Amino acid sequence: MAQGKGWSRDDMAKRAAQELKDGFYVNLGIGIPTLVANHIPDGVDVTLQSENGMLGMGPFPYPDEVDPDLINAGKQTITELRRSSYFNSAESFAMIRGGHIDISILGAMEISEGGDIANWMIPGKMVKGMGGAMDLVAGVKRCVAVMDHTNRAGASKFLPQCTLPLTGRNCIDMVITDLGVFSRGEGEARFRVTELAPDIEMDEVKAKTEADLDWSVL
Amino acid sequence: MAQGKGWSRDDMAKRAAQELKDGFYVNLGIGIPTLVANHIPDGVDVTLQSENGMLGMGPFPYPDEVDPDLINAGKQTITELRRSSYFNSAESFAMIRGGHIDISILGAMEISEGGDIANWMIPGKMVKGMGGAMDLVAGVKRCVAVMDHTNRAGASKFLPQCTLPLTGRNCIDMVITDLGVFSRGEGEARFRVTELAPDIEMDEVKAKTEADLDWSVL
Amino acid sequence: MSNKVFKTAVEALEGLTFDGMVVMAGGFGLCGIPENLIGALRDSGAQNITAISNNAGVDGFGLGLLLETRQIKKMVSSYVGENKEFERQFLAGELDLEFNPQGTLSERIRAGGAGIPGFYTKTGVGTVIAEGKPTMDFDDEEYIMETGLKADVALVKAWRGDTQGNLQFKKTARNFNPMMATAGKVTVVEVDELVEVGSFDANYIHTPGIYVQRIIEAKCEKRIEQLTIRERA
Amino acid sequence: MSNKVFKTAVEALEGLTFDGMVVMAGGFGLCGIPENLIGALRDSGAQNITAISNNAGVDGFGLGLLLETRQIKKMVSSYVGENKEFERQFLAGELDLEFNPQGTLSERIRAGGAGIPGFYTKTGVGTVIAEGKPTMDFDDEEYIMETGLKADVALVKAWRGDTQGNLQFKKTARNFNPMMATAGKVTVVEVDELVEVGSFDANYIHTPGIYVQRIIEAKCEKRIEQLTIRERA
Repeated sequence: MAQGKGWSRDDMAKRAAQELKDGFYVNLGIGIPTLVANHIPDGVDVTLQSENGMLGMGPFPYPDEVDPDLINAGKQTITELRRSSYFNSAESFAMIRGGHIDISILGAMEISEGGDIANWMIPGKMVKGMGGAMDLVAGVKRCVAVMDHTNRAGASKFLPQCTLPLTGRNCIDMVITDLGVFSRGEGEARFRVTELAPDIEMDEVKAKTEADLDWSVL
Repeated sequence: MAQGKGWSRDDMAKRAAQELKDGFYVNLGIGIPTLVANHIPDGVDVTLQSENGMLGMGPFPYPDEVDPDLINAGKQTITELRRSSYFNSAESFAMIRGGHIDISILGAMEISEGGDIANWMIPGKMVKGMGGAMDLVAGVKRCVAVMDHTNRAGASKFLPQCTLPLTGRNCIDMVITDLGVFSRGEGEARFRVTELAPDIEMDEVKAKTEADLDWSVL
Repeated sequence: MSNKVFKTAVEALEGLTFDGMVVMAGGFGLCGIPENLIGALRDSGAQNITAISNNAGVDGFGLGLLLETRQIKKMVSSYVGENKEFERQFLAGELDLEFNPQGTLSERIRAGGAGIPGFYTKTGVGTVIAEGKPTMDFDDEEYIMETGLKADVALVKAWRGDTQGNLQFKKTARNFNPMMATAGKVTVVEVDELVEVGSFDANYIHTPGIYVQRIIEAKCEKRIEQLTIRERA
Repeated sequence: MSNKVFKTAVEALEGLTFDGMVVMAGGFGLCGIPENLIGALRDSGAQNITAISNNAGVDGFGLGLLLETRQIKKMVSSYVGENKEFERQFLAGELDLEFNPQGTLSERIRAGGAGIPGFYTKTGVGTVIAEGKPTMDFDDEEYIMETGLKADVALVKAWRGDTQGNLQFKKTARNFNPMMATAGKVTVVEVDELVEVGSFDANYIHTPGIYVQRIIEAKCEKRIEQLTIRERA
C-alpha cells in the first residue's frame, strides 16, 4: 500500500509485524503500533498483552458484546480470547519489568544513536503523563520504535542525543521509519541500516539522519 | 486446669487466648500457641492465618476429608471454612510484613527486657531454620510470646539480653509464662508484671527474672 | 464477627475523612473505579486531599468530581490526559502533580501494603523520574530506588464481595484495586454484588477479607470512555 | 503456537540441565512439590546443583532424592528440619546452606521474577540474617536490603494447566509455586490435569501462560508428612 516514496504508516506497521515470531508475547503501543495487529504473518501466533492487566487481547466487540469492565490500555472496549487471563496492575508490570514480554512495538518522538527514546512529553506543552511507557522500554526484552524519520519541518528525529525528555536510556533495539529499518544486535552500540523502504536511496537516508550510524553496506 | 503452683501449658494457652479480640486475624506458632485455638472465648470470632498460604484455617479433617493439598504451617492436614481463602507465599508474607495480622502468639527460648526474642537456633545444635518466625515478629502488629519462665536448670529465660541468636529485636509486646503475664504498651520500653499466676508471689517472680522490669505494683 | 457491611457509601466513609488526607482510588481510566465512594468523598467535604490514582477521571465523572469542587490538592498518577478541568487547575498552579510510571506506581502501592519501604527498579533510569532518587548498581546496571506508598483510606471497586470482605474482581476492572486494598490504613470497598460468606471457591478469591474494613453493595454507572466496536459480517 | 506440552518429565527437562545449575523447586514441606520433575532432574545426573526451595524434602522423597545422590551442592531454604541425610551432609561439611526467612525467601523470588534486583525489609534486622547486608533507614526505622533471586530452571507443581501454560493451583499446594514460575529462565510445570485452552475462566487463572515454557501432565504420590485427623462423634 506504499504511496509514492518510502513507507506509509500501514507499511511501517506491516514491517514491524515481521518482527513477531511464533509464540511471542507482545505489547503494542498506541498509534502506528496498534496497526501491527492487522499484519501478523500467517502461521505466527502471538499473544497480545494489555498493560492494564490482560494477556490474550481479542478484537473489538460486536455491539452486543461490549463490556465496560473489559478495556485495553488505550481505554478501548475489547474482547477476550480462549487463552486470555486477567491480573492486577502490579502483576502486569512485574511481567513487563521482569523481562517476560518478548517484544514491545512503540511510537517515538525522537530516538538517539545510543538507543535512547523520547516519546512522552514536550516541554511547554501540557504533559499527560508517561503511563506505562517508561516501564515498557526499561523492561521488555526487545523494543522496536516506529516513527516518521523526520518531523514536519523536515528535521531528523534520529539524533545524536534526544532533545526531548527521555522515556528510557539505551533501550531501543530497532527503529522502523518511513525510510527503512535501523537495527543493532544485543550488546551492539550502533545502529546499522538493515533495510531501505521502496525507492529510498541510502543518500537520502544519510541526509535525513543526524544520528551517527554504522553506515556499512546493508 | 492448673496443677499446683503457677500455670500449666494449657493455662498459658488459655491466658493467651484472652488477648484475642472479636474480628482479629491471628497467627499461632507451633507448641503451646497451637493450644490457643482450643480456648478462644465465647463471642470472639477470629480468623486464623497459616503462613503457607491460607486465611480461615479450619480444624483437623475427619478421616474421609484428608487432602494432601491442604496443610498448615506445621505441615498437619487441616480443613477449610466458609470464610477461607488461599494465596501464594509472597502474598502471605506481604500480609504478615505489611502489618495486616492483628496478633501473633509464638513460643520463645529467651526474651530480653528490651523485647528481643530468640526462638530459632541453639549454637552447636543442628539448626533447622527460622521458617517464618523472623517475618512474623518483624511484621505482625502485636506479638505475644509464651514460654516457661525458667529452663530445666532453673535459670531465667527472661533476660537483660538474649544469649541465643535473635529472631527479632524489640518486637515482643507481651510475655506469658507459667508465673504470670508481663506486658508493655506501645512505645513503652520496659515490661511490667500485669498478672500473677495462681499461688505465685511477686518475690518468686523477681527471684526467677534476670530482666530488669518495671516492678511497680500490678 | 465485627460487622464490615455498611448500607451506603456515605455511611461507609463516616469518620474516615479529614482535610489533608491521602486517598487511593482504584481504576484504570473509568474502568473499575469506585464511583459511589468517590461521590461520598466529595459529599464529605474533605479538603486538600492527596489522591493516588492511575488517572484523574474525566470532567464531571470519577475523580473529576473532586477536581470540580477543588477538594484535591495533589494527584499521584501515571496519566491524566482526559480531563480539561485538571489541565486548567494544573496550568494555573492550583494543583500539584506527581507523575509515576504506571508500573512504578503499582509496585509502590503493592510495596506499601507489603511492608516494603523501598525497592529498586530500572524504570526511569536516565529520565527526569530518577532525579533526586538514590541509585544502586546491580550486575553493573544502574537502578533507582522507589518508596512504598500508603493511604489513610483506600477506595476500592470490586465485582463481588462477601460479608467478610473477600473480593473478586471482573476482567480488566481489577487493575489497581487489589494493591490499593492492601495499602489503605482503612480500606473501603464497593461491590456490584454482595454475597454470603462461603459463596466463593476459596481457591479463587483475589483479595482476602483481611484487607477490607468496610464494604457496601452499590450500583455503578460504568461509563465507557472509548466505545470501539466491530460490525457483524 | 509453539508447543509447550511434553509427554514425560524426562523429556520436559531435555537440554535444560547442567552441572552447577540453579534450580527452584516449588512446595511447602511435601505439599505441592513437583515430584516427577525432581525425579527427572535426579535422572539427568546434573551435579553441583544450587537448589532454592523452602524445604529440603524428607529422606528418600522430594528433594531428598537429590540429596541421596549428592547432586545438590547448596540449599537456599527457610526450614530443613525433616531430613536426616541433609543433616549428615551438612554436619560433614559436604553441603552449603543459606537460610532465608520464609517471607524474605518468597519475596526475593517474586522480586527476581519481577525485575526488582533489591528491596528493603524489616525482617531479620538485628539478627544474623542482617550481617553484611546494606541497610537504610525509613521513618527512623532500620531496614535491610535483600536481593532478587532467579534460577536457570524453575520446577513448578500446579493443579490444572492448559496447553498454553495457564495454571491454577489447589489450596495450600499453591505456596511458592507461582513466584517460582516467574523467576525461572525456563519454567517447567507438572500438573495433575492438563486441559484444553479455554477451559479456565480467565478471571481465575493464577499463573498466566507467559511464565511457562514447558508443561507435562503427571501423576503425583502426594505423600502426607503429618497426618492429623479428628474422629467423627
